[in-house]
Amino acid sequence: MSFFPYAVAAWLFVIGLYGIVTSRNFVHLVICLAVLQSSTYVLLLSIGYRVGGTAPVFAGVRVGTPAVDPVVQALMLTDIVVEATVVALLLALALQLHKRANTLDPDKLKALEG
Amino acid sequence: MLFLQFTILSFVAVTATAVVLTRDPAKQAIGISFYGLVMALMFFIFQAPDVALSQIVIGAVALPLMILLALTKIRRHEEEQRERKEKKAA
Amino acid sequence: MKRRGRMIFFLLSAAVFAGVYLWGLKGLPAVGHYRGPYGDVLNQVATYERHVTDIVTAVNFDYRGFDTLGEEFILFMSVVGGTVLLRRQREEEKSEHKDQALSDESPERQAPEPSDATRVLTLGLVGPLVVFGLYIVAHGQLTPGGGFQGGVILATAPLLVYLAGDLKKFKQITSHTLVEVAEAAGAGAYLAIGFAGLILGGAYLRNVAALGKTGMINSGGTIALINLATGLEVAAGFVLLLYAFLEQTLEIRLRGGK
Amino acid sequence: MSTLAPLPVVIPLSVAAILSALNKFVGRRLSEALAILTTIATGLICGELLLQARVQPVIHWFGGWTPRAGVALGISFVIDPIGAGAAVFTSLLVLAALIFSLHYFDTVGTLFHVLMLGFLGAMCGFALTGDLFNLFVFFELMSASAFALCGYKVEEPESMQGALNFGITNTVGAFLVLSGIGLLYGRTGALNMAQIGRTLGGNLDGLVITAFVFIMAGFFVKAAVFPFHFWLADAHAVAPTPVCVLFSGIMVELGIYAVLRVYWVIFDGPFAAHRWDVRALLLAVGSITAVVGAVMCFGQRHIKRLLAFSTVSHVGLLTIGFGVLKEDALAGVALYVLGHGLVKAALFLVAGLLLHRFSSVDELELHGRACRMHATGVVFFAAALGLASMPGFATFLGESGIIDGAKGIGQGWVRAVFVISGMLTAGAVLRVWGRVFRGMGKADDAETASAKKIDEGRETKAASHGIPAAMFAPAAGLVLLAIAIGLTPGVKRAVRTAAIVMQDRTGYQARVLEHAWISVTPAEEEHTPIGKGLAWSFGTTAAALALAFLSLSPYWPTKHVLVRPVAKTVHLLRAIHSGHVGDYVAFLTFGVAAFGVVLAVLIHLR
Repeated sequence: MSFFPYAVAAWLFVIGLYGIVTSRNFVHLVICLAVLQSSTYVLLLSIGYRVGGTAPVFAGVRVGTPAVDPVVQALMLTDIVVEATVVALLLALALQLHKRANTLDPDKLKALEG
Repeated sequence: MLFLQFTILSFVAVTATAVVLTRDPAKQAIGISFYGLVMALMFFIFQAPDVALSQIVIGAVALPLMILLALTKIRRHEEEQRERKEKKAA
Repeated sequence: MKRRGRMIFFLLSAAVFAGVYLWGLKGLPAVGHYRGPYGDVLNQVATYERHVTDIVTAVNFDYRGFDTLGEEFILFMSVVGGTVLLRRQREEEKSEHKDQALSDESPERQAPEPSDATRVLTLGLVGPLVVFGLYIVAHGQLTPGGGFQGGVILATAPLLVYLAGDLKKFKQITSHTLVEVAEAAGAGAYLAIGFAGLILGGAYLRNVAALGKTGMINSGGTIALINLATGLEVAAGFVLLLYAFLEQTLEIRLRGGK
Repeated sequence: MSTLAPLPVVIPLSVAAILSALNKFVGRRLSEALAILTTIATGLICGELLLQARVQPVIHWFGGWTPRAGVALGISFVIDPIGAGAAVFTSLLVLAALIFSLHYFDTVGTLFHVLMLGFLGAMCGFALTGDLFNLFVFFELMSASAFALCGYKVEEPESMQGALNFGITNTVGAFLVLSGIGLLYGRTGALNMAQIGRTLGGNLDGLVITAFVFIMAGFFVKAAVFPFHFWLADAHAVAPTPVCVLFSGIMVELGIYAVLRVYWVIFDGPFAAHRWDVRALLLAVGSITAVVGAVMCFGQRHIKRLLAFSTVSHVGLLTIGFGVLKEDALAGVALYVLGHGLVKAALFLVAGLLLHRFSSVDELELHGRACRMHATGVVFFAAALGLASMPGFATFLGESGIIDGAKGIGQGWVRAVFVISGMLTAGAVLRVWGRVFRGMGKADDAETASAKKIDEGRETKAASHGIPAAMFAPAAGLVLLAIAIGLTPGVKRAVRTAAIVMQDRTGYQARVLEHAWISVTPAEEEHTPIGKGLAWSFGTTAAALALAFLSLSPYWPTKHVLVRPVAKTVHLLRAIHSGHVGDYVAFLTFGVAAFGVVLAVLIHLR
């Protein structure tokens, strides 16, 4: 258990990359990017975790009770917003691409070769 | 507790893999919504309620919604193109 | 590269990549043994110094408030970016002029008529949703939640109105100009609170408001204020973002006809 | 604590928020005026910060959370002369881009200015911050604005594809950086760069190597270093010209800046005993990047794409400068960024002028059509000479700094890379000059007629006949500035001082974590004779000119036996620049893996 979460983080990164590289559809690709990003959530979460720690909310819990790290959680909140916004922007681009090129398959787009 | 953590993490890994291997974006949108919920559950189990709440509203609702809206648009555009072609052929 | 070649090239690289990553991860302390010091120090001092009980909110809006300011503007810029990218093009506008008869109220532009039961149910959900969103925003410094989470919840309320098939109402609620102003006002308020700290306290984002009693809704000084500003910005931002995508589907329905 | 420090970020963002709120009520002219005034104000504030930082780096703790017992609770801006200089330079280029866009596309609305101001604020924050996660936040803010700016011309499918390739590769890069930050945080429990550096001390293990590789690779994606550079040409080919100016002039260079900052504050401690391994990796990667970029550059006919590949090549030179890991070379990098940014921005602006006037940026299609644009031709020619690091330009000072540094560690061979890069990139630009502004060479030969035509969407309403002063003046001004900096005595010494400050790890830590006042000692006067360097640089320029003329002449060998292997290599090289995002990400994965393996093997061998 002491290493398993880290391994999951690495797996998510690699599987996300795999999805991106093999994708035949930009919408699919953007979703894979979101999966890749979730690797960073798992990484940060497991770094800040403490066995037996409470959540860093001291409402009804005395200050000084062992708690997990609040900093990584704040970082993850930022990370989640980044995810949402990046996905939104890339989806907007994919939408427009489909409108003009009538395809979302990277294999069928040849305009930027060489 | 340990067992719970182990289970949820395995579940995250499996769901993620399934989402990536689903090649149809429309099915994937449902998949990513489910994945968002699983992630949120993981955050709860790992004592991160703030993040879990964010993950539910973003990962399980807002994101899949945007994807579905984009897909609707793309499908309509495809239909329109097909109609246009058929019209030309006829 | 051909698909096959790319796949082989990638799989080989990815295997090595995974090896490198795991090698790095091996150097981390075992999971469950966070060593600090950053988070531990904050867990100790934040409640006394800022009169808040949710330390994550304190980190987000105060100790590392500048990160969150940047994050707000990431959202802000993507909303602007989304609007720019999904803006209507000249030729699209032209074809729209041709179909002038299809104005906003025409059936072509409306979502499929939902049944009365769906209508009542969804519209009935709007009220509780808004209250819930506001609650989450307002209690950010006390319990899990805050401007960000509550803001997104609030942003989904207008969508329910849309799902209920009330497009006219939906358009009224999401009056574009108004929401845009609200979004900018939220972001601007965050910046303004920062400026207040700079002018009165000598450091950007320094707390200059009364801290209040720990556990009360008005505690936390600037944290509570920033929380509200964030709630406004996020709610308006997500409405605009979802609206931009929604409009795309409306527009095609308008042009596509049947 | 300086109260000025946050302003370069928050002022542009504030005006962006105001402009966006008033989007519907503000006319184009008013929003332009506001944007330009804001940029000038930001530049002046950064200038004042630069003056202050020359005495002592300026530190600002947000929220007033100063560190306690060496533990940083908040986020700090740590503004040293190089960071402040980068911010000043950013403002300058944004200003040039905004002035140029006064007459640019008719679709420019308030939102364009909102995005530009957001981009400006993000780049300033990126240059000034002293916190690792904050660096990531500004990296993302920069990206969010940049993606939208890159895809601004939504009418064209290539535009969308280019912006998507840019967005996807850069986002993967960002998560690499974030994973690296996570590794460091798990080890040190800190996000403040000074504190991380101090806690790591001199311990080197798998975690530190991986973190370094991830963070470096992530920023190298932004910096477009081989094999992470593929997105750059696509993005530049499709982005509106004023945006290209910022991408090539400063955004890409900020990627290098970030690696430099992170290396000198955090990783120099652990790698101190293994500097040679880091050097080997960086010098190799830099050389490959420089040569690949230069070769690809010479083979282009789309002028914006050509300039983009030239940027790749010059980024390779900057990577070499970084890889020398010496203060002369670091000063050289700073000067080279300045000089290159100025002339490259000017070149892009002239390309934009051509697009405005003739609705094309195809070298062959424009053959001889700009013969009457004398002044513009002169600017283009001069900028091309600057690209070859001709003495008199700021690029020359940068080049000589980097090469002096390399010689200092016994790696004088890097001169050859500089010659190749300068010859090919400047040669390509001069060839364009000869063909477009002088009407040299044949208009369209059989070979090119069959080649695909380039469709570049118009960015302006109608091809007008005059050249608006607002479009010409920025280009001319930037080139003149590049010459002025190159000829000012004492510039090199001042930048050397700044470089020494940047490399001073313990000084940085003491200043940030203990408020220590450590005065900056100016670098000593240099006495290296530059005669030989002068000869080499003039030689490169002459070679570039010769190459350009030769390629325009009928004697240009295209089918000779000796040329065939070269042509084959070039063909292969072009084939990997496929425009396919899957390829790009596969190469990215390969790059990270290769960096990791190479560093690990080198370190373990010693």
